[in-house]
Amino acid sequence: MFSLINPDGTVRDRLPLTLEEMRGLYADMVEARTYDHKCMAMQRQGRLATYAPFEGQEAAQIGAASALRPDDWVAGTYRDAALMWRAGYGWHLLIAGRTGDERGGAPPEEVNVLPPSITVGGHMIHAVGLAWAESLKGTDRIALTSFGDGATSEGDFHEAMNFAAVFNTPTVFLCQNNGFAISYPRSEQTLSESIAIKAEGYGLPGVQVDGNDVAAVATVVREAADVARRGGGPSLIEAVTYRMGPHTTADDPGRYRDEGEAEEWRERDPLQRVRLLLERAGGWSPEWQEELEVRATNRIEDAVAEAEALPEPTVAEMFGRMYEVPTGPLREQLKEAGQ
Amino acid sequence: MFSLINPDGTVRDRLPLTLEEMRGLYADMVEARTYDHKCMAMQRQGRLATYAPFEGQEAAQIGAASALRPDDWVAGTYRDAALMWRAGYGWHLLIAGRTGDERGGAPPEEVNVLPPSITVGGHMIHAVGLAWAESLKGTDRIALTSFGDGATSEGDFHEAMNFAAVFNTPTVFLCQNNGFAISYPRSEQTLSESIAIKAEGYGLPGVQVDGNDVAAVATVVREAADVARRGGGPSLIEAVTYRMGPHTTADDPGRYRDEGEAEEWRERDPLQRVRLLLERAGGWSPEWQEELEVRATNRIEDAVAEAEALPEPTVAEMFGRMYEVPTGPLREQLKEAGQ
Amino acid sequence: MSELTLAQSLNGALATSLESDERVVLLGEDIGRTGGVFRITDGLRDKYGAGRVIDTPVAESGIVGAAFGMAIAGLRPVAEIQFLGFSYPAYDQIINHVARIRNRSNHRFTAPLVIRIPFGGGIGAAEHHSESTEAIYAHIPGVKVVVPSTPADARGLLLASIEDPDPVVFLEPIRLYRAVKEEVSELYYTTEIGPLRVEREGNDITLISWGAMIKEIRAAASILEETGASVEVLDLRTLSPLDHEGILSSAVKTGRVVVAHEAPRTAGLGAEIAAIIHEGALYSLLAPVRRVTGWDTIFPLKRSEAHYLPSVDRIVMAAQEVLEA
Amino acid sequence: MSELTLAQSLNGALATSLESDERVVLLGEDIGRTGGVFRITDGLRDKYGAGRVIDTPVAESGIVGAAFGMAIAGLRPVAEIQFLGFSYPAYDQIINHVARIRNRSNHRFTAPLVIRIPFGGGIGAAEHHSESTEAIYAHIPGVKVVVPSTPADARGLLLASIEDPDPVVFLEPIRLYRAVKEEVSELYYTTEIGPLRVEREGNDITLISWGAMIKEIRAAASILEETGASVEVLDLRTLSPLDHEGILSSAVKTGRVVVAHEAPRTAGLGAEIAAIIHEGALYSLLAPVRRVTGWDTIFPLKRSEAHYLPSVDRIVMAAQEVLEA
Ligand SMILES: Cc1ncc(C[n+]2csc(CCOP(=O)(O)OP(=O)(O)O)c2C)c(N)n1
Ligand SMILES: Cc1ncc(C[n+]2csc(CCOP(=O)(O)OP(=O)(O)O)c2C)c(N)n1
Ligand SMILES: [Mg+2]
Ligand SMILES: [Mg+2]
Repeated sequence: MFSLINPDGTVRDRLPLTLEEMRGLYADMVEARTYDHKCMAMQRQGRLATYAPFEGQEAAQIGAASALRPDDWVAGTYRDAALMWRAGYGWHLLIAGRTGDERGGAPPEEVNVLPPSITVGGHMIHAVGLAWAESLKGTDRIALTSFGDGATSEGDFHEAMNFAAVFNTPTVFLCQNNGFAISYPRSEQTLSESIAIKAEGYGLPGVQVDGNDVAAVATVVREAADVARRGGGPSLIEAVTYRMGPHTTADDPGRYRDEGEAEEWRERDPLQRVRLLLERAGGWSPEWQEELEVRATNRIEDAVAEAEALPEPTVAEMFGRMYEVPTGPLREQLKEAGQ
Repeated sequence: MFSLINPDGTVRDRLPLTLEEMRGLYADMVEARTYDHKCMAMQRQGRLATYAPFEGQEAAQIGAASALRPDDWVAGTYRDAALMWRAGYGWHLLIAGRTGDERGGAPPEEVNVLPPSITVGGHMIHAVGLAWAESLKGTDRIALTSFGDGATSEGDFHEAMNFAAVFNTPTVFLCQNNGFAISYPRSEQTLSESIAIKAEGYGLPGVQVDGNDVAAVATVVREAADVARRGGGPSLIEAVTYRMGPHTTADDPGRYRDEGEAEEWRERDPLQRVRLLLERAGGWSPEWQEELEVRATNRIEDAVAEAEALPEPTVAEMFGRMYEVPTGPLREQLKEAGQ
Repeated sequence: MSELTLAQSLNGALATSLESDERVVLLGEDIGRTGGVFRITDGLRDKYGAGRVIDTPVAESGIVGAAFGMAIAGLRPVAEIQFLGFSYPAYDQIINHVARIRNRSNHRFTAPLVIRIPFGGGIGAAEHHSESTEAIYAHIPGVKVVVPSTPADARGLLLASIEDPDPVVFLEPIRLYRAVKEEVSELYYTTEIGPLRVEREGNDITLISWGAMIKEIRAAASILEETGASVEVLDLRTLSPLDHEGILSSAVKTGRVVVAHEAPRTAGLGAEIAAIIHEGALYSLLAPVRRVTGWDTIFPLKRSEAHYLPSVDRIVMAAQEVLEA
Repeated sequence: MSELTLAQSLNGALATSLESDERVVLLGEDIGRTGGVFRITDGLRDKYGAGRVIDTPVAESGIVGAAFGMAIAGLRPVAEIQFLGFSYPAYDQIINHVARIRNRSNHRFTAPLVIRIPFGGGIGAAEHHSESTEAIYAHIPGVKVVVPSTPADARGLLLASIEDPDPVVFLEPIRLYRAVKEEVSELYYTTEIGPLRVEREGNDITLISWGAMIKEIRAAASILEETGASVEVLDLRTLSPLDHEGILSSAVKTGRVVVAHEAPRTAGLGAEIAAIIHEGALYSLLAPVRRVTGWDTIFPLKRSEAHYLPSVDRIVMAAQEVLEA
């Protein structure tokens, strides 16, 4: 398993990132975790619909997004808020989505990040089509798709990997193996030694990386992205991590896992190891930490305010979203709906 | 690639089958080929609907079926007539099916061979369920599913392989890699070196065998069946062969392959190599060949007669096949249909 | 007898069938350790073992396809799909194999399996979690489609579905899982698949629905009765095969019909029910059959849910127009 | 202008769009080297290259899902599924993603792709090769469903579908691929998606269908006219969105309607059309709308095909009963 930073913050090997880059990644992870905690709190207050927390997976998501170009495509899941945000999506839109508002699905024009896929499996092949289109158009954009360990059991994973390989599309497959598919452990999901090894069945390279090591993830994703960008084809990256929280706010992990396990993973926390590394390198101070947290909190609070300030969605908007031009039956039904 | 008999009939290695067994396999292949040629002719005469010939794949099918126990389950495809027949299905039923008669889908009570799957991919998981049920019931029956190289691209192949592995079902996956999915060559279907290697992605053993070598196929399938029967779990067998004829009677191979290729494969003909082997061992004579062909022709003609003697299917039978007890709407509609 | 919610009643029915029929096995995502996302299989894995209450990988086509094979081999599998919106990867298995093996094999092989699927909206869920696409299953010859709306029917219909020699798509109204309690017998009993249930008798107008919408048409009926109308309420319970006689005799009696469902209107089952009534009772009708349905839009997210779901008000207004016609 | 079959006309339309719009790419099983099982893409790979006319692995969900991604990224993919019976593995992609991305992203992302699918029976094909499950697609908000029945419409509707900013399921009637020839312009023209085509005007009764059944209702109309009836024949051409005005104005005019389709009756589109007419024109009707459809059975194999397919006789008999009512 590829890794660069040990849980205690010591470096296993030459670090291909600068101190400034590491400080940036750390700051991003702090902001992401602030968002995650805020959403959990808001959901308890009934201000959000079900929420799928990503605590513990910040390194996998921030690391991966940091390795992309701003115009690359991203197709992720309900748990990929940090990845999507770092790729340009905007916290306020992610929050709007979780309040149950379709307007949260529309990132800015220049951002090529799809709204999160709620179905498991279906979106990976979309990233193959996106990347394929870019190569047919002659651009050097790539597409990254993020998914979980459970998603690898869906037939669509297989079809996506095979199409990407056969048509040599510039697609990076990022599996965040967080140990569970709701209650179903990775060990039962598939008998293959690793998820990375599944790449061989498609004649593709697969690599396993410490998903709690932001530098390692950033490095392997950048490598995979560069290869794809140069026409070298797709690859599969398995980021081994752990879902610290419940599957969603509707889930009770006590039913299927021993929380001692979560405690062990605390010691491999993706933020802590970077803090220790930075501290040793003189790149961290309590004041700076304070500063980061305040800034993060303010940004998230602003995002919440912005999302909650959206006017009530109207019936007309609901009808209007079906087609570019509303159909006859929809126009009739809109009248019937009293509009 | 595992093989025992060379195309010239010499033996590569100790033959684990007796001369009598080899004569039996040869006789079965002769009968199968006779059936195949008869069906091609009948289709041209308009006596059959579209037909999918298996010429060139007799060894893979007869060899595999010979390794099963009479009560094992078989789930194959539209191209598996030889396999199904050797497993007990009955030529007359196979022919009835091809005339367009649902009654051809019903083998005798004691025969556990499903009617052929016309959709590509969907039936492999059925063999997982069949085998799973047998182990839950505590029998030592296994299930063999046969499919093509193209079928390995369907998501259902992936889900079937993964379920079989995860639940350790006694299922033997037999892929007849005949080089093509209609017009699409194996080389483009997937970039994996072999189809057998795909098993690793599921933590399963996979083996590649000369699909034109009936002894080799019989040997690896028996081995896989024994392991499965003993609770040792599923495996994937890739029988490398070649479709000598068109995909179906509606297909024109000239559009996508050079018939020179087919000629090369003629030299690797599955029947010829066994004939040469038997000849050398004194187990073959022109008289016996004559005898086999006459017997085969008679049996096939009888089967054709039996299939064509089936009375015209009725409207009532069509309605009656939907449920064990016809529903109210079906009873009404049957009246409307004038019955 | 004990007071049970619909969810508890389903759990009890599954326990009863696991208890009384060793051929019964349950399989699905998270149904074992957690008892399923709606806890319908709660406690069953501990009681009957991981060999009969089986957690599976995330693969709906695999779940249904494997259950199908099990059924052919003589078991009575009950598969769970987590939400109707996640049943589509299994649609091919259902329409092309589950529904067809009896026909394909001229009765030689059959697939007595049950596919349990929670469905419907009203809980402010995420995308895909509020679907009502029952019509795409009712359109498939070879399967039956059953939808309970009361705890007692839930038990009787589920046991009948597991007993049924043919495959059943068993749709469970999410909104009603815990909405109502009623006395349910612990005994083994079945409720016949097919016949509708006359929830309330009346003479002036018939309100027809199934699943969670029964709650809405019941409420609408009470409001209408205050205005002096005598309202008949029909719970179809089975969407395939439909109870033509039951529907027609009520339509003939009242001459006025409103059918309500959450699914989009176009090609929804309301169209089939209206067509059956117009074909069989046109000359008794005092007004066209009226459909009160979800709009031809995608089921919206939480904030717009009320814009989509057919409300009691919409049903009452439609019924009043029909009564005045 | 030249005399073309429907198959040739589709081939020409695809060539025209490949020629005139570099965003257009074709993908599907065997569409390249062989030109597809029905030769609809014949010659296009040689002319436009394997990069734009793409043979794919055998994976329908993959084909549609990849085409969907291509469409989001600005291409105009035209995917082919070999037969409607093999489209079900892609049903999840179509209903859960293709149909929903505009709604999910509030118009930010759209999927202008076309999914071409041969459908219908009558050629004595193998199991799954004769399906008419158009209703399960017409029930999906967010996609359009188009069905040509003439060579000229085939060109205009296919070009319109490729131009359309929203996804289109384009169903091609197998039985008509080579059944008729007509003059088709080589020019680039589109036929509007939505409006039905009045194939023949009449005053006594309206016969409605789409796809291959147009041939049958046309024949039925001729027979009926010999008996002195004035028959109006409607070819819906678009199954989603349905042309309510067009259907209603004809129903109001004639007061008698027969709708015919190959799909099983229950929850087929005949029910929707009957419901629309009863809701909008009940008081002009002289008889209930009559459905002449496939039975609620699985489409049978060759030897029983005639038992299943709605015949000209059945349509004529039904029409005569409706005329006498
Ligand atoms: C097609 C489909 N089936 C089932 C579900 C229900 N479901 C939501 S998340 C989930 C588990 C996914 O696990 P994994 O892929 O590991 O992602 P994670 O939640 O762990 O990030 C399931 C089964 C779904 N959303 N879509
Ligand atoms: C789901 C599905 N998609 C497409 C088809 C059309 N089709 C029939 S056979 C075939 C090729 C299958 O190739 P392979 O699996 O190699 O089997 P072979 O025909 O070579 O024996 C295709 C695409 C089908 N029958 N089912
Ligand atoms: Mg996971
Ligand atoms: Mg093949």
